Amino acid sequence: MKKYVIIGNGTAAAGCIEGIRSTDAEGSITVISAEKYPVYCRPLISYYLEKKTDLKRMNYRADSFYTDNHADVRYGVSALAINTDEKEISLDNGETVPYDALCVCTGSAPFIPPMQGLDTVQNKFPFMTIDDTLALEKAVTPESRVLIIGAGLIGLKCAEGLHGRAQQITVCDLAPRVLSSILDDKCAAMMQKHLEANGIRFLLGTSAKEFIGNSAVMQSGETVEFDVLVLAVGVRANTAIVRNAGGNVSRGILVDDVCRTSLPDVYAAGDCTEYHDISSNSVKVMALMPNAYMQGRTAGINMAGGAVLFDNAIPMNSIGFFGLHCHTAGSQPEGCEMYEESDDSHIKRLFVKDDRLTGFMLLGHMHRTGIYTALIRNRTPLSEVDFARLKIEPQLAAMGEAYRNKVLKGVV
Amino acid sequence: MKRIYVKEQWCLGCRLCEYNCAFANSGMTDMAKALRGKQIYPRIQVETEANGVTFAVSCRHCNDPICVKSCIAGALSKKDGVIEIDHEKCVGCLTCVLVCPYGAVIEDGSGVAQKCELCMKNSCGAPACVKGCPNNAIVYEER
Amino acid sequence: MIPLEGQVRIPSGCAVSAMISRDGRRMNGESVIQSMVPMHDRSNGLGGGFAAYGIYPEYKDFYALHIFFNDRQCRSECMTLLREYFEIVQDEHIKVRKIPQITDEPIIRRVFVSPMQSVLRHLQIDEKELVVRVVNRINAELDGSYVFSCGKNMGAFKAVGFPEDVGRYYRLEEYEAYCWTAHGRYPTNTPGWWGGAHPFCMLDYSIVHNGEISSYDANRRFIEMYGYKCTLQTDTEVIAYIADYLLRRQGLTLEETAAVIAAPFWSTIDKMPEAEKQIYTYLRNAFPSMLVTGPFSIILGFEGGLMALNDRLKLRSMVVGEQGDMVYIASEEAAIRVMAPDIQNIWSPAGGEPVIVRVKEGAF
Amino acid sequence: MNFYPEFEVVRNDSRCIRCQVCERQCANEVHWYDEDGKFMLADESKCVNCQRCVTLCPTRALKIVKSDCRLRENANYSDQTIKEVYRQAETGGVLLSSMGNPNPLPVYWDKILINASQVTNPPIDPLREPMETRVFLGKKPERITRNPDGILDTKLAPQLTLSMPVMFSAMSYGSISYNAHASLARAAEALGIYYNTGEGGLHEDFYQYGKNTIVQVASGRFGVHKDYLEAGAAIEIKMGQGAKPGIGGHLPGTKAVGDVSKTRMIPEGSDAISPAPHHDIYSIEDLRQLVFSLKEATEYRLPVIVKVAAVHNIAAIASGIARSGADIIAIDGFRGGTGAAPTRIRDNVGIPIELALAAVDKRLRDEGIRNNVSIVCGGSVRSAADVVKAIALGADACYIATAACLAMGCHLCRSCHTGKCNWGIATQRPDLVKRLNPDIGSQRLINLMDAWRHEIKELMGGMGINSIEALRGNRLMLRGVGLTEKELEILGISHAGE
Repeated sequence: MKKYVIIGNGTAAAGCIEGIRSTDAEGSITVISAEKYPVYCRPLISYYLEKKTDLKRMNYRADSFYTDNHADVRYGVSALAINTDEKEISLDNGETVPYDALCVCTGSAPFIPPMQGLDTVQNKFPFMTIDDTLALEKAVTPESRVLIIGAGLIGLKCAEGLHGRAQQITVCDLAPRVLSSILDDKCAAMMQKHLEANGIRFLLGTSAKEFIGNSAVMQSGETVEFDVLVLAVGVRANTAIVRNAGGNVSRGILVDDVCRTSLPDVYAAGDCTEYHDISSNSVKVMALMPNAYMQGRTAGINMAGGAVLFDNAIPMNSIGFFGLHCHTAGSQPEGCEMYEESDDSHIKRLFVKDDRLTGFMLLGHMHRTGIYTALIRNRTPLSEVDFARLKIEPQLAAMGEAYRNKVLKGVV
Repeated sequence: MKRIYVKEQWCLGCRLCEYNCAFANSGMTDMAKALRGKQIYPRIQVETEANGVTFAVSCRHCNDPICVKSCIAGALSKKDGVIEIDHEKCVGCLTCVLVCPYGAVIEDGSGVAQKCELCMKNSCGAPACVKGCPNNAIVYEER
Repeated sequence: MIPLEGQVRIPSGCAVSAMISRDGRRMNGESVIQSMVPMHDRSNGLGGGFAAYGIYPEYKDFYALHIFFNDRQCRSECMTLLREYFEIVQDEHIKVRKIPQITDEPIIRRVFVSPMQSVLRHLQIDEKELVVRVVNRINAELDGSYVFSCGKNMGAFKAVGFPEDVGRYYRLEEYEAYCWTAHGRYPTNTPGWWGGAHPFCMLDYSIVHNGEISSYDANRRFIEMYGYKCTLQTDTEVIAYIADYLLRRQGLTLEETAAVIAAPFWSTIDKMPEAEKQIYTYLRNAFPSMLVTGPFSIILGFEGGLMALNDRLKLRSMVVGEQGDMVYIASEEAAIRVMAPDIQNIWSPAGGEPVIVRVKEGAF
Repeated sequence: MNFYPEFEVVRNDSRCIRCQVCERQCANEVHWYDEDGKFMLADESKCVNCQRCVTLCPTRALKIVKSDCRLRENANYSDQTIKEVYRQAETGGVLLSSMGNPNPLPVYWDKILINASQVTNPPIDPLREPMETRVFLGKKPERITRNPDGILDTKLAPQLTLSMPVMFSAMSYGSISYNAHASLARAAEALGIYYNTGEGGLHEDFYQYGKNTIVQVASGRFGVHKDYLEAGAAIEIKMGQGAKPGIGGHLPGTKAVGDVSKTRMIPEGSDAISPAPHHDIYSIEDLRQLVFSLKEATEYRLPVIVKVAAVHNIAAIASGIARSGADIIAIDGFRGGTGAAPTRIRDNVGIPIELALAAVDKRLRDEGIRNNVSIVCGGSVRSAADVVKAIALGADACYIATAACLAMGCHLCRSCHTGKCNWGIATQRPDLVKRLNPDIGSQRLINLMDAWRHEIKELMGGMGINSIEALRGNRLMLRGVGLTEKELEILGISHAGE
């Protein structure tokens, strides 16, 4: 009987459990969960603040998930080290856990750049976990003025979540636009305008230079008074445990297309990894929930002796604020062409290079965008489809009869 | 398992399937009451090829469903071959819309995702689009 | 006014009975008359009759015409016609016994005739065909004359009345036949007419029949194409013509004829071995209009034998008994038990399954 | 001259959900959606009352009603008559119409009643007893023959074997669509009956249904070649058609497109005009020659049908045909349908099939030649009861076409000649043709025939008849009601009560 150990208890871990069990019903599975909660998906925390979900519904899987899958979860303990020679890991409670196959699903942690006077701030919170969220929820009152450092996905979702709970929400970011990692100027401007129309205040191209108690002095010289500070500058992959064991690590743990690390019988999946993006043909950290699950599942199946690949990863994001949705996927490589259409309420930007759709940014109108995503993921030659029609609207009708017959007439 | 398949050779592009779908999932007993004066968000959609060929697209209930894998809320799941959506859990992030290669998961007009669940959850009993197709262009069968 | 026979179609229910000696032993009519007694209620007094085979051995080469005449005038007309085609060998009264149950009798004559060879040559037909044509003509055209029997060495005896009375009336105990058939009639559409009683005869074929066939007009309209005139509009008549057409004119065997009249169902035919299937399919295909449907049990008498046949669904009762060289057939077992009280072997033939009894070759 | 439209589109706005199905489905472009007002509009002058929109409207928001806007009443000059005069005054043209004669002329089927058994013989329950409907069509032997061993020689003139006495009569590929033909062919095969190519040739896709196909040879000889003749189970020489006796056919060039022109062997887009007579048949002896040349061409393997319209001296014509070597006579009554016919001819020429059939059956029997041929009658056989009555009058089988079209969806709007059949039957427009899915079309035809077969069996069972041949010509099973002595005499039946 094989011994499987998973470090971490996020969606990659859940994928790993399901992957193992799809292949091996017998082996033991041990999950090392630093958090005290059964698997949930971290992006849900903003929806929790918005009251679109609650702690119960946030559970990623049914209550019986671990028992159904015969997985032993050790809540509240962290793995400290991997001993590849002995094939065991050591825990912060002094235990060691032997493994035959190990999957590292350690995720990421907030990255907080050194800021002067940060220690003088009383109410400061990262926004990553349920515990962060519960603490933040407790601290925020209808009179609160909230300053959020970071206008990325986390910061803005936090802003949306707190909307209506606080008196004033200000978001600042060193970048000159919101969602700088996924949106270009034009799209970001539309999104920013929409957020501003919903009462979020922005200070962009600037960040806090110094904190003095409840006031932040911005690089621009402005001072922002606040009651609650949210630190959402960014995240870093949790790679230490692999790096310390001698595994190859760059910005994330390097994995191949079966999610193997450079260490024997050690796999990794999720936000802690760095892997190949086919849209840009580069290796990068793509801390995305769908990819995390798919990596976890891939790792699990391969750990249990199966053979599947996860070799078509692309970055993609579905995010929305106050009813304005935004879908992005892929990349905009050097020298790509852009097809654009836009009006007051929506923007569509498609990026094409070498007869391939490499990426897109869509704001406002989110209808059947997965058809575009599939074009990127499948690296479909655009000369084989009716791209002139596809540009206007994603549709299978423009994908050619052969494709249509394949996907609509048979089992897919 | 039985799935919905389209026979485009017989599709007339009348779009009755879309309206039958919208009605079946409206929870109402009168179609006029359910749909009159309303924008519909059917879970099956008729497409038209440049040469005039029409066909309806709805969830393929894939063997390896990327929407289920991608759902951040664990709201999508596959049970007995049917990909279902738990509207209690769905937070409306629309990741499923972003990943479905067939464009079969769609937003319901209120920010929540919806998709064909083979009319298993409504009072129709069998897929309304299939029942209502006047030319057997949509069939529900084993393949 | 109640229409006369021949003006309307006459359905009827009935009783039939028959006995035959395979050895060709000749028996008087007492037994077969008695057999009709227990089936009294199957008749209503509007007709009874018998056919007897082998009764005129001394005249066996001549056609025995049994004729009803309404009056002397009719008789003389008829005899004039007969003389055009036949030598009259003998012309006599049929002896009867006056009994109160039988009244209103016509003139009843027996005429033995022999076809004139010159006529046959002239018309280029055989003698049987000549007899058929002349008899048909008399029956259709000569009002008041009716030939009710025209075979060789056989004869029919019939009247309005209950069959046991008719048998007595005709003194059948004085005739000796190797084969007897009997009939009691229960017509529902006629005041009763002597000519309409059964058996119905054509040449040596005699038919007694119990039933009401539903195919009547299909059969009639078809058979009339071949020169037959269904003047009586009875089932018996049309079945007799069909039998004559198939047996004599087409030369089908009795079995083949049965397969036309009471054809096996397609479901049965389709399961037959190929050779057999081809024949049965052919017969149904070639003679579709001679399929008889609706309830019937018939006994077809002919020179040297008889055939009993039920409709394909066996909608009428008919039982057969066998003892020694004797075969008995009747609507009811009770009738057989009168003829042969100790009989052991009694069965009920299936619908459409012909029972064919032949007298030993040379014994008649 | 403008008339108020014949039909009005009545839309119940409280039920209309603006789904626009009516708009998408109307080939006559009656309906459209007004973006500004967000409602549906209709141009009723284009409506032919085919009921496509009514049928497909999911909320029953639509009905088509006959307009009550009428010219001043005149029992002599009806509204229709006056408008026809106007139309001809305007165009100078022959009026065209389609399908069968719609005028209120006598329907004898409806004045004939069927018998049932009571007491003296038993009705037969078709659910419990075998009830046979198999029919053979073809010449019957005059004499049996025997092989030297005494076994019956079972060789017969070529026959058609039908599981029930109904066939689909001639409708050409061209006048009706590929899918309509596919439906008919598939249904005929499944049912064990026959369909008829009409004068349009046989599409290569349908050669596979050859054993259930009757191939027609008509005066234009369109689509006729050796393979075609050999492909079918029987050959029908079409001398005339009940809907338009005495004239030929006309397939407009607009319908002679693609496979239609190929199958007919005529240039694409050219009018296919069948002459009124066969130009090699000016007399009965010429017909005999064609019958035998077709038999020669097919090595006497196939029965030959001669189809004629029911006209005044039909009995004599049939007698001639019965002696021409033909195996089967098909008689087509004046209410039979057509894809296009001059209105005056459709409505005024020919005689009712019931009388024609009765006269022909009687004549052939009188002449003793009824066995030479089988008789198939068509020209408005609308139900199982009509079939039973036809068989009892003397037919061997019936041809149906209008009823078959109805089964496939036809709503008898009588606009076939426009080529815009909204039901995908009488059209060659691909978008309309596809509206008839042969899966559905054939199944509906099968259903219809199954239903009729059940009904025929019920009616037969009631009469105490358990095989169809015992019904054929069994006129005693029929009685007339409200018919004159003469009509009864011709039909050869008694009046009810007699």
